[in-house]
Amino acid sequence: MQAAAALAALVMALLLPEIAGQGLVFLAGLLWINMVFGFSWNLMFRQTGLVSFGHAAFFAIGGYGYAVLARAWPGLPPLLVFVAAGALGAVAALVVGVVALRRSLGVYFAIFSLALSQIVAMVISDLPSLGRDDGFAGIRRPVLDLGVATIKLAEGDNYYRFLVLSCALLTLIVWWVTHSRTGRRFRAVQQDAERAAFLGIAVARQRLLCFVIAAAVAAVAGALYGPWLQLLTPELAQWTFSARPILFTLLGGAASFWGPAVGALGFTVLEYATRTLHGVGEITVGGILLIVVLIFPGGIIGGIIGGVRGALGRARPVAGA
Amino acid sequence: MLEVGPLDAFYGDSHVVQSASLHVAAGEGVALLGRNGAGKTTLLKSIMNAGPTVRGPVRCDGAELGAMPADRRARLGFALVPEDRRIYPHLTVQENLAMGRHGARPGVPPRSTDEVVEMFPLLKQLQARRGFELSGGQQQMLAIARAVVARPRLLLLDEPTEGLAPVIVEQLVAQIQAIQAGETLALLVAEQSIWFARACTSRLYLLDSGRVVFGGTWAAFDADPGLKRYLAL
Amino acid sequence: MAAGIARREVMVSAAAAALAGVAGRSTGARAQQKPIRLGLITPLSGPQEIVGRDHLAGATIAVNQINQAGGVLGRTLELETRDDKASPAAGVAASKDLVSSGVNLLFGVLSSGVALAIAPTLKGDDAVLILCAASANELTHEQFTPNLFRASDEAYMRQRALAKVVAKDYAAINSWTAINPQTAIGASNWDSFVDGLNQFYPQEAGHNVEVIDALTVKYGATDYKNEIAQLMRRSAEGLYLGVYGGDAVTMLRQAAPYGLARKFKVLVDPGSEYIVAQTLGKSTPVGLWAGIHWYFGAYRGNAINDALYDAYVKSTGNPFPAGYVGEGHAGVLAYAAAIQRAGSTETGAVIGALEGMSFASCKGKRTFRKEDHQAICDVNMVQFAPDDTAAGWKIVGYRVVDGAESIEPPSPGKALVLNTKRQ
Amino acid sequence: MLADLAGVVFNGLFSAMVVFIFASGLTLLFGVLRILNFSQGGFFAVGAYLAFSLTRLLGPALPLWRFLAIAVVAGVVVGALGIVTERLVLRRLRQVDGAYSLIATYALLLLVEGIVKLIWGVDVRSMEPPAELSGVWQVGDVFMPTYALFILAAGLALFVALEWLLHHSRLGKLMQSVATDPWMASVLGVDVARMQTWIVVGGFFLAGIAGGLLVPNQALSPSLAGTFVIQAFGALIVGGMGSVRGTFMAAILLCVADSLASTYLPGVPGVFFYITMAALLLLRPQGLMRGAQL
Repeated sequence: MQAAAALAALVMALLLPEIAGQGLVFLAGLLWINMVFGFSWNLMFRQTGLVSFGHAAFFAIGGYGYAVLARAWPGLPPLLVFVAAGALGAVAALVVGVVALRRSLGVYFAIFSLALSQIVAMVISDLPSLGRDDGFAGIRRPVLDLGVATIKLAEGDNYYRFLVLSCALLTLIVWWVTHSRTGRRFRAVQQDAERAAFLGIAVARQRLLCFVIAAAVAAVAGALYGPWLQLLTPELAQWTFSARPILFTLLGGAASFWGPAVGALGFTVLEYATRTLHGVGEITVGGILLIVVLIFPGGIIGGIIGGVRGALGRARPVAGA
Repeated sequence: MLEVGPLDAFYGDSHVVQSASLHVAAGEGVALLGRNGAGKTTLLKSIMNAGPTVRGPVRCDGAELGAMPADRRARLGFALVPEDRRIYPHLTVQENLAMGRHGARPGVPPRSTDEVVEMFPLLKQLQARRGFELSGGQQQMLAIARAVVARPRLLLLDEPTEGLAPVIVEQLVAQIQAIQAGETLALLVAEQSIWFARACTSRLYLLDSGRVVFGGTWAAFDADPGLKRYLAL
Repeated sequence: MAAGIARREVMVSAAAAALAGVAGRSTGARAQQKPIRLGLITPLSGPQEIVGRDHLAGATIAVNQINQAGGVLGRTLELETRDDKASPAAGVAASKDLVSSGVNLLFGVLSSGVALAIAPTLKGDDAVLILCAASANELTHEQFTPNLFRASDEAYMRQRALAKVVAKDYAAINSWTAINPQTAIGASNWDSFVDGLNQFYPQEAGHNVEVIDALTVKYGATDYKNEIAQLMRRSAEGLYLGVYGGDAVTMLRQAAPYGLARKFKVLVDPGSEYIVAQTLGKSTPVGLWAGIHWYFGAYRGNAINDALYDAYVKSTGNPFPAGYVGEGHAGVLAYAAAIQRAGSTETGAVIGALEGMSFASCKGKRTFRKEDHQAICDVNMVQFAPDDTAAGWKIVGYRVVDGAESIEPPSPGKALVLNTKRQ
Repeated sequence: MLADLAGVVFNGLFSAMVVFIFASGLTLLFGVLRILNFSQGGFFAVGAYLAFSLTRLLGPALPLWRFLAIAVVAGVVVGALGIVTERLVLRRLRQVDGAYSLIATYALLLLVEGIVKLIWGVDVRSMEPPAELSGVWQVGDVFMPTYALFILAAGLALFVALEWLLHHSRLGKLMQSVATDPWMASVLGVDVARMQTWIVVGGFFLAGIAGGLLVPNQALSPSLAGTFVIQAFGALIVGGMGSVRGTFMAAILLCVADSLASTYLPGVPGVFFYITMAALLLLRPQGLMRGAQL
């Protein structure tokens, strides 16, 4: 059923430009990227219990990595550049993970990662070659050479469709990692690290692997973001941006794989609905978020499941009462 | 003095205690026996309303306590000594004892530290030690001492002998009997050690898989050898 | 100054005529046609909201004035506003949202980052954007796009104009230094100012000027004491206060016990407008100069200026409209003039009309260069001093520099080349 | 270069005290309730704006005693807001995962920021320090503004007071007990919920008073709410699980390192705070005061 729903969502996403205006299509593109970003964060959180406040750093590394590579070697096949951006994120995560993950966990790792991402943001805003805080401008949408055909992604809604398919692929990868044997090992680590170690799972190595995969996915999401907005800014590495996948995940429900998607959708709808409420934007967004978190501590999905269960429970005659 | 049930207790989705009923008269000693995981600890915590989700009545002197929180039950005269003792590691023995004063009933002055140390002489030398510097036996002693500071009317002891040397267990029996002799203190002891339970109490309940399967005197218990199976591993 | 006033007096453009009611048609004709919708994109939440509100106030006044005078091509104007949150992604979302709801004429935008993000989307979306504050040079250089115009000051033009004024008024000064934010615009502003110092000191004062390395601080920093202590030890006589708005306030507040303002002969703030004086009140440094998009006091007697000023004061009670009010106003006037000239609201026609067009605004004539779409306009500066009134500050002087004297030659598609590099 | 070393260290210490004063309430909340309270910055801003408005209301003169009294009033008002926040928000977060409380307090930060803007508007404001604190002491080459000396003294006083309260008073022992084992405290008859409410009130009181004391230090604008939060989080975590002593030491280490680096090492200003933070967390992964109490 999940597969059918996901497929239906994919088809709808691909058909969106036929029925919606440019504004909605652009927002939808951001939404798909946000969803993938959220999935990658929740992969760490849900599978190994790792809380990162600096996930945006990998998003930014992927984004800037893609932009720099594409500018320096315009001849490289674009798909390779996207993969390279992901690899860049993975390598960065590997370095950070090897140094830090073994030693620091929980809130300490969260704040450590936050410090790292602030450093990345500050370095980007200091490098003239990366456009500093004005942003890395002029990122082109590439031409895909598929052998049989070439597709100019700059034309029409081509890049949007490419974006949808890429995000679907990334989602599939995260799904596969989550539900594979590796994913189950991650899960064992999250539930009881000592027991997992006793069962012969190399806890630190599992955490590191999960961290690296999550970073790589976030980096590819960042790489896709660059040509979509055609601009990258250092805010992409800042803590406020790191807060987004956390927000999506918890808003949607961390216990479910689809939580980040539901949360990102909810957040986008909220932002879109309040876009002309000038001056009270913070109050409405903050207030609604707060209410959702307080009423549904399991996120939107948790709330729906709870609601359905509650309705079923009430409908069932209480035995022996 | 205490009337419980029929009471159900849950941890999340798991139904740990199932329509259990028991009562303890003022000054009476009652044992709660059962295998590991039979629901003894959950039942004690339910009486205190400290943890599990509870459905069903807990009455004190006939008054239904409802949703009354643990701290108010403590000030009603209930004192729970948990299985893991929960001594504050950073506080000294003296300070740990002082924490016990918070449970004093209105109008009933709590015992002074000297008074308590008199009852548990073992603690005398240890007063300035911190919680984390105590041995298991010392911690158990302190946990019980801390519980009686407020002059409770009902002492709920959860596995007090677990991990203690036999000599210490004997001391413990003597001390508990001494306290009970001094004033009206009802006792509900959850135990696996039949010997200890028998020494402190006059009646027992047997718990199995969350249900009360037997309630009666020790004589009745001894008369039915079939009951032993609820205790065997 | 006299020449400037004369120039403004002889100039009549379509928008000025519209304001005076000349170009309007009867209300009957207007009612039959749909209004022309203009899309204002500006920060309306977050720390930059204050500027967004000024943009909105100015634009609203302009729309009301033009509608009262009969509209444009017999149609009324209508404002559609979107919050760009000073974030590039939100800015593009806002612009696309406007375009897909049928609004192709966009204006506003404070942050250069937002402008750089929207710029490449304009052509594909068949929309025009008139920038009313974003000042980064690259918008009319390497990131030039035919669908983008800038009605307001460009960084280079503004900073060099400031340098020209100080070279003339503070000819005795031999050395300058600066405290700048660690931002792209902070660095480029200072580079442009230095470019101006190196050109105008020899021209106006007859001597070269020494430039001592600028200090850089984090944007939004809360403590400037180390930098203040370093500045106190410098031999420079002129201080360029590149830190902006609230940061400048924090820095000057912390600098007061050190006597920083007394140490330097002149302080130049490139763009905080009234913020520093309004906030510091009696603690305003004597003789502080600030760059401003539009200073109403410099254009008394100009009908557009006076009408805007009166309308603003009437609706807000604030006697000091920020320069951004004037820029929001000018954005609407530019479109009104271009639509009038083109006889159409189609993107291509409006672009054609805007290119090379002069229009009258609250700060006199502005002319969009055909080549790079940058408006040549006046650069305004005001000078403050503390005062005994309740406000605690007053304006003690102002300067108007013709932008043509400080702007670079157009080079769309190519990066701006500085005459001299900072050493 | 070395001549101004003393000045640079002095300025670093000043920043450290600013961060500590801001973080003290945060430490209390984190130490006892395990809530990393994002909204602290919002309530700090409320305190600062309140102090600003009260000062305006009471006329042009601002003697030192009035400045201090206003800061206390701001603290009391924000403390009262703490009761409301505790009832409506924080109490409901006890049962849920820590990450949720982070999001809830982040939402609260947005909400408070929006409300501050509705009440006080978006204009930048600023306030002078009281006359007694607007001078400067010069010792050799080192300039020491009296206001900075005052903040240094205030930070130190706050530290000593909190240390005494937490480690030497009966209330402190009780707070520590509630912090380490709230369950056992309630079984022993301590009204933990009320205790926790009072701790929230205390934490908010400190946020309000920090706002009142630090108004003259920087401009007031809607972005004030987010200004110190990240630095304070850094000091809090580098210090170790909500230990006041740890936060105090961490604030000093981080700020003095940043002050030294921003003067002597050319580079990105402000980045050294985070570099030091990351390095300290690698050296002491559980914080400076590992396992310490409050």
